[in-house]
Amino acid sequence: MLAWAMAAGLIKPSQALALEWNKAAFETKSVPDTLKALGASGSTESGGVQITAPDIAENGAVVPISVESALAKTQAIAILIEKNPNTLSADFDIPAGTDPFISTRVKMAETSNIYALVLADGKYFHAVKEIKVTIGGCGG
Amino acid sequence: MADPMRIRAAMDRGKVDIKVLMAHEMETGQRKDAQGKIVPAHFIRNVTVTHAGRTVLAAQWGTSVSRNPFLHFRFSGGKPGEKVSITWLDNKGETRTDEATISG
Amino acid sequence: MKASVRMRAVLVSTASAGLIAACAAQPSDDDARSRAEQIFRESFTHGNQAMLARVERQDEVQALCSLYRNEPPREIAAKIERTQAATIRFPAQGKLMGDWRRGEQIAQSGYGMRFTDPDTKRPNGGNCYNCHRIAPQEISFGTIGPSLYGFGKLRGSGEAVQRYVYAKIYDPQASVACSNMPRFGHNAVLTEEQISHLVALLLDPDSPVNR
Amino acid sequence: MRTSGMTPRRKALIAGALAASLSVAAAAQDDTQKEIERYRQLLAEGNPADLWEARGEVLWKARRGPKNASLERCDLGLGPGVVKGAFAQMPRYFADTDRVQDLESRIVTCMVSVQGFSPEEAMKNPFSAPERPSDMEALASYVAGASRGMKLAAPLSHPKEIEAFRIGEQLFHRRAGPYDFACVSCHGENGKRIRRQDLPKLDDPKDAQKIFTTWPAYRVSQGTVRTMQHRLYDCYWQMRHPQLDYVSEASIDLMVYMAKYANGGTINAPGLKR
Repeated sequence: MLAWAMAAGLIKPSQALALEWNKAAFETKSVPDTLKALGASGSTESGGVQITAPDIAENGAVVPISVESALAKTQAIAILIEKNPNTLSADFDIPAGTDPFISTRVKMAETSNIYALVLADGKYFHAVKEIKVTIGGCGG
Repeated sequence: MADPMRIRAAMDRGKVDIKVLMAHEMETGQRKDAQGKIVPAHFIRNVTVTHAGRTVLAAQWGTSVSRNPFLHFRFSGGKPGEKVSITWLDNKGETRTDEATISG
Repeated sequence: MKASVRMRAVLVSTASAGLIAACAAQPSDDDARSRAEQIFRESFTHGNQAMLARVERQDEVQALCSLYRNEPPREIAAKIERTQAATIRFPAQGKLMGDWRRGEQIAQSGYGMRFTDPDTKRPNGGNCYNCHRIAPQEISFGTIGPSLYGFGKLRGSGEAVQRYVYAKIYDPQASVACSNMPRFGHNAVLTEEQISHLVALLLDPDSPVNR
Repeated sequence: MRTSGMTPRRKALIAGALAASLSVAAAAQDDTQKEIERYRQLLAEGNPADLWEARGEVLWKARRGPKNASLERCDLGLGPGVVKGAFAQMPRYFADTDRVQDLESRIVTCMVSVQGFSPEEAMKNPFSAPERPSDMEALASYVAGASRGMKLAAPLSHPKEIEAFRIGEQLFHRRAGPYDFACVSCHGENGKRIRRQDLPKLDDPKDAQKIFTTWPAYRVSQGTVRTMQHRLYDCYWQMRHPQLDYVSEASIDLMVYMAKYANGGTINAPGLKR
């Protein structure tokens, strides 16, 4: 999460021109480890973060997820999937002028909690939602 | 070479509404092929969207973004007729850039 | 020329969906049926010989149910039920109720007998959830067959019920000719032991179906 | 148990006899269905099949094969070069091949006659695998998409079309294999499901018009577009039959059978499915 790293003073803005990929964060295997890798361990649950997703996914290969933040000065949004082999799925820098809203689709290995993590005005907030993944079609 | 993206850029209540589909396998590195061999991970790591020389969205992705990724977001400050440019870069260094014109 | 006119006439008369079943067994369909058999053979040419032979040659029950569109006349239905009932083999040890936990695994599994299923060591599944609601925890279930939730709670688990359930899974056409349900025992999809585990899934008081 | 045939009074009696726990379970069922519907609605805002359609258009117009020709001279039934609306009148009889053809078999014919491919080359890779994209999936998406919004009007007047329908009808009801399945085993009643998957009653215009008109479709479970040929191949796979030969006569006859009931439905292909 680029904006977060900058907020934490880890890299200078000039370095951010090159495309960064936070290998350490994407290799984490639990929610606490991901939060730690993103410098977001102190994140608090907030009603200002809203997840829009179905309670039940007909197929785990494509699960539609939208995250919207009502928090002022939202700088970044990340999506974490607790029970996936790697927890962190995606993170988005939200520059000023871009709505604090993102909609995408993720893979879920099994029924799991998903976390939407938001960096707003230098602080971390999150929301949680469980999504059930069903066995589809004729099954294996 | 990778197939072009499908980009829909349209004005919606004064903002630019972007929907994009990208043709990419998004291999997790955990799937086995018919011979039982692990298929190496192959996935988009970075997506950058620019408008008028300004980055309006920058994303980092892992392997769990769905195959043929879909992305939807909105930004302010664009007008019909202007261009939006989207670039993705994957873990093998392959990259693709496509442009779309903002429609009314 | 004459033939095509007749075909057209048949088509018009069957245009109403309700009439199709009624017309099914009429001799005018004989030519289409024998042509269809030929086309079928010409359209499945890949795969191993045993698999090809098995679908090319319908057994008597399959042929009759196809002919009558699953609604055989009373006397033919009775004959199917009689001959099928005679084929049911109950477990040699006499134990009709197995382990419901293994039954649940069999009910969930759709593995086996597809042309991509080469692993002969892995047991075939029963595909039960594809068509039936069974344990309430599984929300992904089909509705082609009736709900089996609470099956044992409503009927008990005595030997008569055990025999009924075992027979129903072994060969559903022993009680309902041309039932949609596969003849799992008769067609050697499931073993006698596997069927006994499914009996337990439906009847065992400890099974989630009855709790 | 045939609940569908019950009178309202019998239904009410049975409903009244149900334990409270069962009605709670029924309410949970409604919620499940509602959430599955929501899942499908959320997906509908972006169909990856658009990518196949775009690739198909490029392929259609590209000079390829031993004759270095594009498919733009292909006759899909409305004359050489006419793509728009052609899919809405398929399957149909073609005089040049003297047979009834579906979309894919006709594309194969054009790849052979117009572009000079051998039939084997033209039919080499109809069903993609990851890292092995299929041109046919793209071409079929493009041609089908060019009939979007039109009403399906597959002809059923040539003697060979009528014969195909009659054979398709027989095949639809033909039970075989270790599961005793025919097409009608899963597609003979309204309102049924396999797991959570709704099943169309394919000889009922109400269902057929909605479903037949949405293939080819992007299947989220497979991460690719699948064609109607693949749909039938996949059905027979589940039916424990051997591989249905690609563009075989049985596959086309079954499509003619289904198309009769689907006629009048609005084409919305390529679709988006589980």
